Amino acid sequence: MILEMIVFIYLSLGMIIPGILAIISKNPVHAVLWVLVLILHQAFMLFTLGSEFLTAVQIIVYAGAVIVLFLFVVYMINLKREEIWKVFVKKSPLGFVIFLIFIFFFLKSLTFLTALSPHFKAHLPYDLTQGTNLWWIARYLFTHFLFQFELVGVLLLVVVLGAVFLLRKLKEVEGGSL
Amino acid sequence: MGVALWSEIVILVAVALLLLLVALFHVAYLTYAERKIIARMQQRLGPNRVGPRGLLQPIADVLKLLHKEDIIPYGVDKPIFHLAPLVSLVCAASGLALIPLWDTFVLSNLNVGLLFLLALSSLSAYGVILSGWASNSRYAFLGALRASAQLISYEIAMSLALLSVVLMAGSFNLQDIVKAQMESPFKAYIIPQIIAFFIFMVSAIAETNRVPFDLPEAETELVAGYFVEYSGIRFALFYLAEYFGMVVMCALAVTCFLGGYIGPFNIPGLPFFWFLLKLYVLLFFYIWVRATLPRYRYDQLMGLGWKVLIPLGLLNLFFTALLKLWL
Amino acid sequence: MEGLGILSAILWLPLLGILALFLIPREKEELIKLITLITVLLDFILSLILLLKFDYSNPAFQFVEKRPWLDIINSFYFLGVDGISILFVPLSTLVTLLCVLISWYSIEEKIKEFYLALLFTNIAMVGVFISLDLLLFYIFWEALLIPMYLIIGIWGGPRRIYSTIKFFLYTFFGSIFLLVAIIYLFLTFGTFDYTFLVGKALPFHVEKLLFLGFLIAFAVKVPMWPLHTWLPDAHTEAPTAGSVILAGILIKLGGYGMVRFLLPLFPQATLFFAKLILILSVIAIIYAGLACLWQEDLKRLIAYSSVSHMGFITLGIFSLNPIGIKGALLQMINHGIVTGALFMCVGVIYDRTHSRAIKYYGGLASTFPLYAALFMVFTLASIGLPGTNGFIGEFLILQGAFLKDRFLVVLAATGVIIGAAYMLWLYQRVFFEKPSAGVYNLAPMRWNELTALISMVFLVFLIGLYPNPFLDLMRVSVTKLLTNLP
Amino acid sequence: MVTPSLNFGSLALEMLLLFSGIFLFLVDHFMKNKNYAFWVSVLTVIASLFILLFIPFGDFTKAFRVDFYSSSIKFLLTIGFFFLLFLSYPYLKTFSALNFGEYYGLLFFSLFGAYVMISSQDFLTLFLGLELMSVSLYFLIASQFLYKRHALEGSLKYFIAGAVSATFYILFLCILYYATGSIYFEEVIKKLSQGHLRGELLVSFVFFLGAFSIKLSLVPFHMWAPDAYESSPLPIVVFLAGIVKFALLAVLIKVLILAFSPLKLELGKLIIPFALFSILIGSLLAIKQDNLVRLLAYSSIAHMGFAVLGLTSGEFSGYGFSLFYMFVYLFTTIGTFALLIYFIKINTHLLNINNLAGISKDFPLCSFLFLIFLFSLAGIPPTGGFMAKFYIFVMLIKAKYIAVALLALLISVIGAYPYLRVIKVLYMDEGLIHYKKKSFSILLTLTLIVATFITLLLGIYPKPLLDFIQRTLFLYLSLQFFQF
Repeated sequence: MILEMIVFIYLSLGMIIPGILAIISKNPVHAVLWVLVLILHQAFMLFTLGSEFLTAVQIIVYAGAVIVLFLFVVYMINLKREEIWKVFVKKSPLGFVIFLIFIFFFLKSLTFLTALSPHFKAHLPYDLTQGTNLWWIARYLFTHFLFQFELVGVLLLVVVLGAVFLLRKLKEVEGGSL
Repeated sequence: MGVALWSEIVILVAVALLLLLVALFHVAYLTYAERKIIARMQQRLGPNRVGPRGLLQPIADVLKLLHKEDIIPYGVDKPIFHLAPLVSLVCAASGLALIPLWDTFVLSNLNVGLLFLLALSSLSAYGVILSGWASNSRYAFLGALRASAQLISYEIAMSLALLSVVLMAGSFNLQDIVKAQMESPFKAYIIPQIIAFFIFMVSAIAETNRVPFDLPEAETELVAGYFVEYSGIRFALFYLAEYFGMVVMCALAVTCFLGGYIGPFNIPGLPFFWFLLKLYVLLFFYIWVRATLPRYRYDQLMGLGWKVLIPLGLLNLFFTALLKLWL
Repeated sequence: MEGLGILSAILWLPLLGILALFLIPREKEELIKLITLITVLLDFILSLILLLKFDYSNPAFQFVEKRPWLDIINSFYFLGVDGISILFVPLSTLVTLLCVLISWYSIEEKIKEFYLALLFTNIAMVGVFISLDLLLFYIFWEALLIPMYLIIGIWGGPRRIYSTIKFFLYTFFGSIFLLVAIIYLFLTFGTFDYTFLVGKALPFHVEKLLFLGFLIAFAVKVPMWPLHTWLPDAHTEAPTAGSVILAGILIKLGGYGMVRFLLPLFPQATLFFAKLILILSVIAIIYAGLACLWQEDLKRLIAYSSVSHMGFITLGIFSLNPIGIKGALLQMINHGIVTGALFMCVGVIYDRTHSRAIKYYGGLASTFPLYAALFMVFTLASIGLPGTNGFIGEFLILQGAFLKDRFLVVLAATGVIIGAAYMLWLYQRVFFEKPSAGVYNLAPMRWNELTALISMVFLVFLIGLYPNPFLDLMRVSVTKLLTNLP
Repeated sequence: MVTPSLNFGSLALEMLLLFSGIFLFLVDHFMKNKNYAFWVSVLTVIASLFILLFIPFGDFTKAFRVDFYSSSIKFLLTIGFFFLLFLSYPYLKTFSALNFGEYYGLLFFSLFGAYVMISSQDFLTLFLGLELMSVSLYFLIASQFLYKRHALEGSLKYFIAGAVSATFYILFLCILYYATGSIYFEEVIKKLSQGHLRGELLVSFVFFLGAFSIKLSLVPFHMWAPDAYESSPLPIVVFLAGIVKFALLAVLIKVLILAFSPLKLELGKLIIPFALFSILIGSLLAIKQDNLVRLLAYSSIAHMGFAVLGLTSGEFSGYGFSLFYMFVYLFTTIGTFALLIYFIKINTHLLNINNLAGISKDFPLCSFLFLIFLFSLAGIPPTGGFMAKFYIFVMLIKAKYIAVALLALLISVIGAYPYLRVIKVLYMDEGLIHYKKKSFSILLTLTLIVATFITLLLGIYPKPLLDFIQRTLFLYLSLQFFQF
């Protein structure tokens, strides 16, 4: 129990602190790397919850692809060090106020939910003794959540098609030079 | 926390260290084998001064690298510069923990072991990108960009190839995959999945940045690619990571396509014999390719990945699914 | 009660004209004018028929039409006239008719649009006076803004855009309170039906608020003293026809609304606020009268005189006795005729000299005698000389107000004197003295101007000398109106 | 585990849209003459109207349900979409570099997303539909970059706003799932009607509202709207302002009824500040705009504020009035943009208000129709815009929000000013340049006739449409009672 607790606290801190560091980092590459750290911790949090599949997917998709692309973008547009926080507060005070309001609501919801927590267990809709986590996920995806699953497929298709559409235009206009 | 847990942890660490040592040994002599084989193929002798037939050459190399000065160039991003080779090595080497060497010998028998291997190989891109960026050098940066683009593209083809294996076996667990091969009529998936095997091997070469896909470290264009600014022990770590990558990829291929540790007959007293045999054959293939083929052009490389391997992989996956459905 | 009757005919007849205009190409200007004239003339004749068929001994609404319109909120297409509104229908059609006549030559561009706007104005004006459904009333009330906005803004003077937007926003602002009050009434009683709402009791504080809601809308239109500033601008910059409609009908809507809605719907609040409104009226009379004295601009002067006269009208309405109200109603008609005619007169010389500055003129009486004579008639009617219609109205109002509050009447009566002063001084400055250079060689008056002005002169004397039939028309209804007041 | 029903018949409409979208993408490369895409689209829309009339009501798994409400809303949207196609054709003729089958294909994908969202029965499907709808729009907005370089910027702004919206939505989903253990509307309302979790779900709804108000461009999340509108092709602006927002509002109403109805009064109060500030800021900022599209963007912000005000009362008729408002707004927008498309065909600079000076001389009929639409937008009788606003005020006063109604009304006086300014320029300013007339395409004429007719008809006799909408909602209510 104590070991579990320690692991849990470590992982949570490992998600929260890099999250904050990512926001306040002045160097954009460092910020992205902090997000990477966050995602790895998140992945292992999922691992401790008994969901190896999600862990692996999290690492492959987020750590392996998304963050790499972010790094690429940061390299390409060559961001310099910035005083992000100050600029945010100074340039858009209204935005800052709204941000604070939503943080307030978020904290409020947290207090509500922590008050609730003794009454609720993790809502696993399936029984892990009857099959592995992977098996259940597959089963749910292809029966219960079939429609949503297919929709996600369509969504990805549309994104790809749209990107192709724009790039084709760009090529036609600029004579094929990208 | 009882005694049992502690003893379990101690045993685990001990076995892991042992595995690592053996693997290091393999890696060290892989370099030697490579130099020797290529020399022979090019009608040369290869290293033959240190020890009998140059057998101590790898050890000499290691000692030399350890003694060299660790230069940190001006203007680098120090923490990342230090971190990058470690990331590379760790990601490359820890894949070994998931490979079943024997039906009772696998360090971490995960449900989704194959996915974890893929995850680790995708993480290895970070070593490349970070080293390239942190070095604050044009050559390194270009190399890093190329390497990561290549890694990401070929990763997809590789996953597709592996997925058809998963489809055949019905599991992501590597141990299960080996067992499923044993029970299948072909005994090894290389026969029904010859296309997948081909795709996998090509992408594996690209993933490990080996000739003919060694664009990121092409000496003639980029000096030495992303680790051009590294020297001494850190350079050694990159070097190690590359050869570790080769070993892990070959081991994965053995597990998924060649029936793993299973052989036509058991040889008592030599539990890992068949596994190692298949591994050596594949490693030889690797070196053979390096000796034979010239380097690709960069756009050809990307074209091959996106226009040939991925569609091929998808088709293969599709037909495998049909096969699975109707048989 | 079902079916379409003469009221619908009067209301929608101009729509036929609008459709016809749409079909005619814009190059055929004469045809456009002619069709408009015929439409409006027919409409006027129809309204005269209505006047003749009206049974003045019956206090109830006549020619009632009621058909379902918006079921979901229980609103009806509900038309009808009684003694209060009967006179305004022919007045509206008459004013439109005269506007068509007076603009015959003076509007030179976008002719088709102009006559379309006029016809649309006609629909909205008549609609306001005859609709008995509050929502319908409101729609016509607001719809009137569109053509007026365009008429002032497109064909007006140099500062037309400032004036028209000021006019629009002022009145739009006022109407909003009206809308809220109407919706509140609907939600309380579940209907927009005026006849149903009359005599329904409301809590006093609610009644006060609703009264204020209605009052703001009407007061902006009238315009009552602090809310009057849009009027001089709008009048000044509007084209002649626009000024005539503004003076003749638009500002009467406020007075009509007060008589029609404030008194019967909110009797207690009316009593509560009557004093305040009387005081405001007197302030308006005197303030606007004094303001007239130092106006440099002909139209502006007449505009301020309108404010002053409208003060008399609100004074009459809120004296809350039959004499005062009858006087106020009659004075509204009179003021429509007289001030409308004065604006037409200004339009006549403006078309010839393109100046409205008083000091530009002088000695017109010698160079333009017929015109001077006509102007004299209207000046005197405006002052309220006995024998002209202005006298009857003002006399009745002062008589009615005297019963209510003597002190205020004394003050108001000084307004009459101020009125005489500024009008006569104006007349003297423009028509006598030494003729200025600009007033020689003026073109003689055209047939359209003569027709319009002479028919006005006729009306001035008709009402002035024989007001009985007009008063008879409204007598029963006004009596009935006052039965609701405690 | 219960095997879900796979009733593909109820998916017929969505599949039709999806497949014609994919078809257009597949075929487009091989077609020389790009006009085919328009005709394919028109055929698809006509077919989908037929399908809508004959589609059987039913479920597809637990996630998707075709019922009377969703079909009615889809019907109204499809009619709007039909005229949107009519607008697109002449626009794409003018800007021929945009004339691709992909344009229509992406439109179909977006519409597909909207329909999925309208039919969804749980918050996840709703989210996916929402994203599908928006994702295609990001590309459509950006497609204009061939003519305007900053189109990409507008698209990116919309994209970032969309990403923030998605974040809010996911936060909402997390809280909801943690509190109720389900994502289905039914489960949420079951928990709520037992009196549990009111506070928690109220707080979660704040995030839901945050997500939706970004997409609806309510203040304080309106910043993307003017830029995105200005960069998009004009028919896409109609899609963004009319159809997308109509769909979103319909979904918001659906969620309020099906999932949160025990909380509807509190939620109504929550909406008020969003709505009022939208009206205020939309009206104020519209005053200074010189670009017509930007002006209409700000006006759309204000209009959304009005439309959302109908939700505050928590009554069925109020919801109906909101939908009515959106329908009127949709057709007024279609009419306005039909004219703008004609203007832009004459000269691209005509989108700047000052260049419109005196155009009423050369184009009297166009300016007259423009006048009608502008008055409808300003909410002056006898146009549909007035009726729509009027019903909203009736609703507000009935719900005893008299102060809110008064404030909204007063602000709407300010809101009338920008339109008056446009009318002023059209009619009262002297134009220096005379523009040559260009031929008026039949499609545009048809669209204009229909839009004018609807705008005026709804101002004079809105009963049939209102009855239709109210009946739809009422049916929903009774359906809900049968379930419990």
